[in-house]
Amino acid sequence: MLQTQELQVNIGPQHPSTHGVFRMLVTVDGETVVDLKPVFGYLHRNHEQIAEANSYLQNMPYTDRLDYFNSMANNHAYAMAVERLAGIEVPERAEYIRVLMVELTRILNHASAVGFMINDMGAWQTPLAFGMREREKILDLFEMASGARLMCNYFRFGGVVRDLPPEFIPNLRELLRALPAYIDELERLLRDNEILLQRAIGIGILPPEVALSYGVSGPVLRGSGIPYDVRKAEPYSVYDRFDFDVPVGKVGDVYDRFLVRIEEMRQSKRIIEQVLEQLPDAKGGHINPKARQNVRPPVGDAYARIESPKGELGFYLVSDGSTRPYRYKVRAPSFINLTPLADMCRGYKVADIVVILGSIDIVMGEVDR
Amino acid sequence: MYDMLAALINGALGWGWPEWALNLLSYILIVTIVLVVAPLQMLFFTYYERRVIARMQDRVGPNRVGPEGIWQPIADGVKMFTKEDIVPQAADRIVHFLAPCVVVAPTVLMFAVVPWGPGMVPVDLPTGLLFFFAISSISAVGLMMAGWASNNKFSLLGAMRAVAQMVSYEIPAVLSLIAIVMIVGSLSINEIIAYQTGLIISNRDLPGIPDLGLGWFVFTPVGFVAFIAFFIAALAEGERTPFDIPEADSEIVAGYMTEYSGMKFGLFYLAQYVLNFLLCAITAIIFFGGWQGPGVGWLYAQGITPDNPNGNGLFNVLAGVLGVFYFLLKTYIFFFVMVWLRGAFPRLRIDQLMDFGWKFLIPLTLANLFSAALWVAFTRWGPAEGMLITVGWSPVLRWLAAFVVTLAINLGVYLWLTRVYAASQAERRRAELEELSAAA
Amino acid sequence: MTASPFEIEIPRGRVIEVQRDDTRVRRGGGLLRGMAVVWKHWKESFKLNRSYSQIHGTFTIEYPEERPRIPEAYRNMPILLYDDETGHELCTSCFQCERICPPQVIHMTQAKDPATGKPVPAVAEFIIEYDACMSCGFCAEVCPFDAIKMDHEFELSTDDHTQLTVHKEQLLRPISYYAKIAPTMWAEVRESALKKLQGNIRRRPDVIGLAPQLTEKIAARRAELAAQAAQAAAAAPVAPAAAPAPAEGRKLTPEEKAAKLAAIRAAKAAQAGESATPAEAAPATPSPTPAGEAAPPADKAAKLAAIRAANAAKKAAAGEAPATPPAAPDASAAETTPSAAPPSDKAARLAAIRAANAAKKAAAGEAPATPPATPAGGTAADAPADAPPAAPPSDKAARLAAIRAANAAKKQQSGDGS
Amino acid sequence: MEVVVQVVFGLIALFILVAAAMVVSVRNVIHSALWLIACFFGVGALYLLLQAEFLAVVQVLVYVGAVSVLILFAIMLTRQISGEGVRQLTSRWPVVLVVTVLLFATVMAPTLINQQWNVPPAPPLGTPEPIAGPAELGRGFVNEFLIQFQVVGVLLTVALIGAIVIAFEERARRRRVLTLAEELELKRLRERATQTETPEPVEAEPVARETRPASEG
Amino acid sequence: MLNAVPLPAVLTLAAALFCIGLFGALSRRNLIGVLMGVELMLNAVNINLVAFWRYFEPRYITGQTFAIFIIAVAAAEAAVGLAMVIAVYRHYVTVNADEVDQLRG
Repeated sequence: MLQTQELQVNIGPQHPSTHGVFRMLVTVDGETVVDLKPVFGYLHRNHEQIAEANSYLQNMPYTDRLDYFNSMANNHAYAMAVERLAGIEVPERAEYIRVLMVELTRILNHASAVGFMINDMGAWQTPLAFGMREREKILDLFEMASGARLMCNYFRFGGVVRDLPPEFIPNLRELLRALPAYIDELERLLRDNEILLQRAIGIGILPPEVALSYGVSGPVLRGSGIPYDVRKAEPYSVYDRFDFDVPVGKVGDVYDRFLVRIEEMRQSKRIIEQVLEQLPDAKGGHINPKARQNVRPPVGDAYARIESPKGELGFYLVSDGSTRPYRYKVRAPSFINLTPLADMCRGYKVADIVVILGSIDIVMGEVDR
Repeated sequence: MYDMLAALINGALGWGWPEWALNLLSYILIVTIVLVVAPLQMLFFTYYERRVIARMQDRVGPNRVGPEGIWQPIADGVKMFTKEDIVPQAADRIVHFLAPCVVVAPTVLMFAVVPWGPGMVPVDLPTGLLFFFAISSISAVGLMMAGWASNNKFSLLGAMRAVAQMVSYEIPAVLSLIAIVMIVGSLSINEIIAYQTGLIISNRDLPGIPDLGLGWFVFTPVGFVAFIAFFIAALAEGERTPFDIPEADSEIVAGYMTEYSGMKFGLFYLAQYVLNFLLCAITAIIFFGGWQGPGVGWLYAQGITPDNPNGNGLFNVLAGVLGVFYFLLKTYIFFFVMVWLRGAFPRLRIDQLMDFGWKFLIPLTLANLFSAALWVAFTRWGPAEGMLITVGWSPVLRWLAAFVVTLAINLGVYLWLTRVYAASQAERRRAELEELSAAA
Repeated sequence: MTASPFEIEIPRGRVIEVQRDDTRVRRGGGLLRGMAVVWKHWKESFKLNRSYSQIHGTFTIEYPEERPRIPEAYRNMPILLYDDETGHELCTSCFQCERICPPQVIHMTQAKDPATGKPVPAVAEFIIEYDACMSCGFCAEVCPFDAIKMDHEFELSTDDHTQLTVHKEQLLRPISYYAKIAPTMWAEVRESALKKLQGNIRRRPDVIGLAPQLTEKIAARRAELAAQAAQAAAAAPVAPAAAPAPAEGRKLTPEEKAAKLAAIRAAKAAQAGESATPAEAAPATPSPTPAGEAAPPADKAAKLAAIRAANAAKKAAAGEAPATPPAAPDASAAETTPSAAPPSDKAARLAAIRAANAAKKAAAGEAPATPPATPAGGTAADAPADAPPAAPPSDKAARLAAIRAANAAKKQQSGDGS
Repeated sequence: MEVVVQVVFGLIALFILVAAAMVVSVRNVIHSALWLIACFFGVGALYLLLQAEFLAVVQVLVYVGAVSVLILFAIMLTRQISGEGVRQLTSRWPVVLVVTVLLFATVMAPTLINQQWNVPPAPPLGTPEPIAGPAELGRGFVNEFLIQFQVVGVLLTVALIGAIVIAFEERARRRRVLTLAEELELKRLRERATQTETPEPVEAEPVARETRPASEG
Repeated sequence: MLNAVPLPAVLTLAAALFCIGLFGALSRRNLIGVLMGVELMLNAVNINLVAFWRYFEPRYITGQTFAIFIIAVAAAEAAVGLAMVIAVYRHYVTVNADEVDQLRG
């Protein structure tokens, strides 16, 4: 007897808060979301097919463009995959530099992810501006080392393209001095903010069993209370040498994801400090001199995964013995974390959709590939 | 204005103009001033807001057009004017055209009762405060027209949100003002300002306090709670963060303004910023004494007033300048607070906003109303009104008693309400779930 | 929270649960704390912040006035290098960069010896499509001769898309330019690069492999070759040895003489200035060279520009800083004049180039910190692009040089003035 | 001065009547509501002309600010947005027209014929006239009309509650879209309930289907 | 005002407004339209009250008081009426009075 009126609303593809060209076909009943259908592919660039037509090295700059916030992490995963495929050794100093870069990436990603999420909640740019400011500083460091801010293209098979410039470490130490104050300030600005609490607590709950069944990873999974971190589960690179904690959430809502990100920034800072302590001083050890960049790996396949700031990022490569990958597949964390969006949004209000989407922290470059 | 013109034209110049001509002239002058001042305030506010919020975000803000970017709003205005005016195909053209006018007109009308300085009020209505809010509620109709005429889901949704918000927050706003009106005993804005003489304590409440123009209502518990409640409601009425839901760009694009472009869009902005100015001004007037401040009262007493027709006109001018200075200073400080809030907070969800308004703000203002009644009873009533406790108390004691009692009531209600409100938020979902599980 | 479905062994560190208390009654303290943070930022924002260890203060870099710090490793767009001393390009057209380029935007053709038709280790034409370049820097990495490097110039915006297909003339930069923007990176490869270059020069006949900008060097090289040829010839008629350019042994017109004179004066004036650093100012970025057909008026205008440039340079050297001379507008006016000069007017060009070099030196000596190239590029871009593109490259280069001279002088002036 | 007042009154009267006529004749319901607002404004202006300032302000506050917004809301909630082309009048409207015109005639006939209203003579122009203002009204409400005032207050409260009760959907009948967490919670609650009843745990039904209670007809 | 406009003019206006409202209330199919007609009628009554107050006893408040009571009643009526409209709409999916003809639903 009740004729509730369901209304279909398209949020996106051109919408201020869909983080790129992303469309959500939302069925609403009043303001309540009944169903949500994510529609993506607007940014599809045929990444995997292009990669199969390129040589192994040529793909390196293309991986920058996957998740353009964390090009260093993408480089790392891809380089690891090719190294496994071709059996290339990585010198120790290079490993430390890689970890350093990826952890810096994590800080910058989480800072801006928190900023973007709060922006979706309606804050007028301030948390985003604060996040972006720290990001800029880290990008300055990236520029010093790799020559570019976003599309770093810094990693090579067997190491990194060039050693850290002499001004890098002092500047990094300066930055590390500022980081705790910065994170504390961000937390003070937002953590107890009653409005944020109202918008975040109990919103977009992703129960752990559902999270596992969808295969989400990264802060979204840890926010749901599952202490899964590739750095701990399968320590790659030199991560087994560092002492750091894995923060997990209690409920699995937006607020937990926010807190987990804040805490992960602290842990990343800890890792960076340990890297600086342990960084081998071997001059010129930034790349394995025997490693050929124009690799021609033997026939076989390899999968390498890292804990990218967004989650578990994996590259699967099949070689047919030529200079080009026969098959190239990306396990993109943004894409897989996006799949439970419909379940996470159902039953909440329309205004919560953007917040939940912001808390997943997607980059359309990686979702659509 | 009329007095001044009469003194100038018929007195100083001796032209002997008829009364109606002077009347007409003074009205035209006032209207012109209001019509010029309103857009100027809007222009200044956009610039002010952008610079302040940029500073809060460690940026610089617009600083290229003119010295320190002061001409930026002019440039924006020129841009607005030169943009194409697009009317959607499916829109209701007439209503679409009328909506911005209906939104802007009341904001200009509201200037009619705003006093800028001593004796500088365009129209001193005996029901000035009520007029202010009656007129402000008209713009809700304009928003509705805009949302409906655009024939766009986002517009309609935005308009309905905006109107629901405005209508619901009008209640706490008016209720919190009624507390003040009860204390003053008048709806006239001039009367309310006149009440706030004194130093921290109004010398109407406690005679004998020296008049420094600082006996503002905000220093009393009743006034303070009313001020907080009113300012929150004003944020909602002016669609400011954290209540800027009608134009929440992350949810519904630009709300009711989605289908507007060019100068019509500019008119909505004009209306919004002028409304913000007026709300800040009313806050300053009701709770912070308006043009009251050290020196104004004394200066004005020396000038030509109805009580003192033989005063010196120079003092009128001095008092006016000082009064306008105080008034604008307070207004701009309140706008700074608005910008500050915008810089610091995310926005509430629409149902949370309604919850907050109806379940927190309105009970709080109702309790404050009760406090206001007690305040009046303690400070002014005697045995004739049935107030037998205070018989024989000195004024200081009465004032102290009023202060303590109202403070206790307001604080207690605040603490209790926050607890109840939080509990109700947490329990609702839980209760519904249990009901569902029982039903199964 | 249910127990986690699987256990993960964590050898070091531990799992920490985030701290949250949903049941706490909140009364607005968090809002006030947030406001306090924002207030602090507002209060502190009146001072500048350029430090990594500070979290308060205004961070904005007001761009055109204040330039961002560009680290040495910064890579924007690829450029080609040539040697200042010999004028030879470092590129040998080995096709490594063309092969590695991920978006395939590098195109080149190998130079051939006109006499034998055999390939020469030099490049005839080199094109990079800047609009599709992804700035990955692979070309610079793989180049075995260190001929291709990444530029620091980032103001490439233009309203003409076709200008972003960049040819060799616009890609070439002297080594000294690169050594200035990336001193340590150049120092690492300098030895081997120059050694390889010497080897390559030996295998390059005639003027192949010379940077086309350096027309004087080409001319000198041609003269040298001609002289060799003349000596080698058994028949030795009384050669008109006075003519320096044997290809077109014409007598100098009075105007050409005047131009030469101007050039000499310019050179002297520049030497008189305290041009301590030998580094040359950068040439313009691949700027649109509006090619008019050469004509006597243009020729004259070029000379005029050269003379003015010389004067300006002299003045600058003397330390005066008067108002900017009108050289730049004139130069661009010369550009706009549709004209046709015979390509043989070498003397005029020579004069222009000398003036240019002199002025540039003066500029570099006096204000080495000023980022070069921008004004030159800007002025050249002012010229309308509708001029017919038919002029030979050397002619273009001459005019470009004249403009650059004028601009360098102008910049010098403004640099002193500010 | 009198002429001015007459002209102003004429204009206001014309405005009110035209707006009212539009309210009942326009096809689009929204337009009709907007004309209603215009009509309310006209009446407010008439109050001002009759020197009932407080009443004029209240008219604007209540009618324009509240009632008309309520009407607009109701129209939009019932989604009769575009009334174009839909017949808006009942089939018996000519009869109604005749009836109302007759009513008007019967009311007006004595008024126009017999002008003996015993109106007290107006005081000469310019003399201040004691007119009851808001202060007197307020005093009246707490003295003379206290009972009525209380009754109106009760009426308003009752209306408020009544409106909510009428428009409120019962929670059980309202379709409730459950969130994922609530589904799981519900499942757990039901499991617990079944466990207490029967010793052996019963396999819970698939949650996603279960939690959207089918709306019954 | 008192000299310029005779009382019958105001009363005529009120009567006309009342009749227009009556026509709307009786002839509109749309329930909201009917409500709007009723509002017009209430306004007409108010005009009468205020006019009599002004012309007969401006120093007493009775007329204004009753006008205010009527405004309050009108507001209550509008609130309840519109709530009913919404309830009816939910029930019958129409707001046309002549289609709402079932006693049980």
